[in-house]
Amino acid sequence: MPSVRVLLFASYAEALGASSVDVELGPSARVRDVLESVRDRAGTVRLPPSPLVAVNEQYATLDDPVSERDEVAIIPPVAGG
Amino acid sequence: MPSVRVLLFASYAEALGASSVDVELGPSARVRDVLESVRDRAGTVRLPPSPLVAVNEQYATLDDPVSERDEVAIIPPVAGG
Amino acid sequence: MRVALVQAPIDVTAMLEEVRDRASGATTLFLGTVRDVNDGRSVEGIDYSAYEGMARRELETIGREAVERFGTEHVVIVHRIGYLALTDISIAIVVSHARRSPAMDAARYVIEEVKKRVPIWKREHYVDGTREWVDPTRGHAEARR
Amino acid sequence: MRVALVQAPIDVTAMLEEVRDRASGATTLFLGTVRDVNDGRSVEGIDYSAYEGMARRELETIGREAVERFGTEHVVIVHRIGYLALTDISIAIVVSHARRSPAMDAARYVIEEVKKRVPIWKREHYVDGTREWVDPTRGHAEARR
Repeated sequence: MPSVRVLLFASYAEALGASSVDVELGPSARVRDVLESVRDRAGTVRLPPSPLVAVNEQYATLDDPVSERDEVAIIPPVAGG
Repeated sequence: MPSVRVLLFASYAEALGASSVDVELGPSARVRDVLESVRDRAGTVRLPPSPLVAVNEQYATLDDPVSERDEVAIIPPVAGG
Repeated sequence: MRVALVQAPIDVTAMLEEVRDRASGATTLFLGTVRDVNDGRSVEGIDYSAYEGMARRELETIGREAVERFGTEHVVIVHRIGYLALTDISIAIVVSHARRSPAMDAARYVIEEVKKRVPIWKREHYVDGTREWVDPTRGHAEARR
Repeated sequence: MRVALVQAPIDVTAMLEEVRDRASGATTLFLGTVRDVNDGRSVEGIDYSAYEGMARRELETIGREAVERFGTEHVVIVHRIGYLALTDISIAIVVSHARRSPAMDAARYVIEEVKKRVPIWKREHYVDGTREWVDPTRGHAEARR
């Protein structure tokens, strides 16, 4: 089964104990499916209901498609500046 | 007769050909009287109808009193910054 | 227009020099600096981290937006990451423009957008030895788990 | 809070250092610089003059107003007079504050008030050899008489 790497940062990386996780991709996978898989993986650790997600370094919506070659990232609330 | 020194700057100093003029003060002289005297002195050179005036380094109104020890200045349109 | 994500201290003087131009009548600089108190807690320093590739890309986008909206090429944005001590500069934004109003508006636009969109995070280190990730969406620091 | 009227070039780096403070999260700098075109005419330089005593006094007043309105002591305003060449800095305003919004508002307040109230004048020197006093109330340069 194809998989995709999901990058984690800051509080999310700390909460999940990893800076990335690989999740399997079903057919026609979308961002929401990837998020669901990360949630399952993370067990008791909770991500917010709708975290920001980026695909290939650009903000994405839950309905955007995800394929094997994409770089997915879950973006904690930003605090730059 | 008591007199007061009136400072001129920038375009006004250039127009009147002097950086100050001394004008005589009548009894209970006010800013408007001083301006009138400067206008008479200046002959053909025109000051605007109501130039900004400062007395002792603070903006004044036409009705403010002027005495011998005051420093009066006629302030051309400012262009600092 | 130039953006950068750096580890070393930001050279503000060089940035001002970079936007110096005979056609500019106004230059604005905005600096974000590490301050000693946040949410009533004594801060010792802040550890900034980023999703670097995306952060650069977002900074680029914001910089280009500022160029278009305010009509000047002279926009430079530099964000520092890593551990910063009190008074250290975390971000420097410099803009020069023929006129002052768009120069000031552009710098403000950039800092507001950076705070909304650029994937950079900070973990505050407190004087009492604890650390917390800052979550501006909650209006206060997110408890460390 | 400090204001100054100077003949020598303005040391911006020193001014930024002057407002550096552990309690400040934001620093803003505004620079006015001599540009090469005004009202469509090619400018070679600007001769700034002032009613010096009153100019200092008005700068002081504006500085104190900014301190009170925006809630920071860290306001420094320096205006240069004399002959300035292209890209030279005529005014530098620096403010630091705990928060960014008042830091930016304060710098803007100061420059707007300076332009309205401080008795400083400029005579533009044009590339064609002529010179004119600038009268902002007329929206264009006042003809030299």
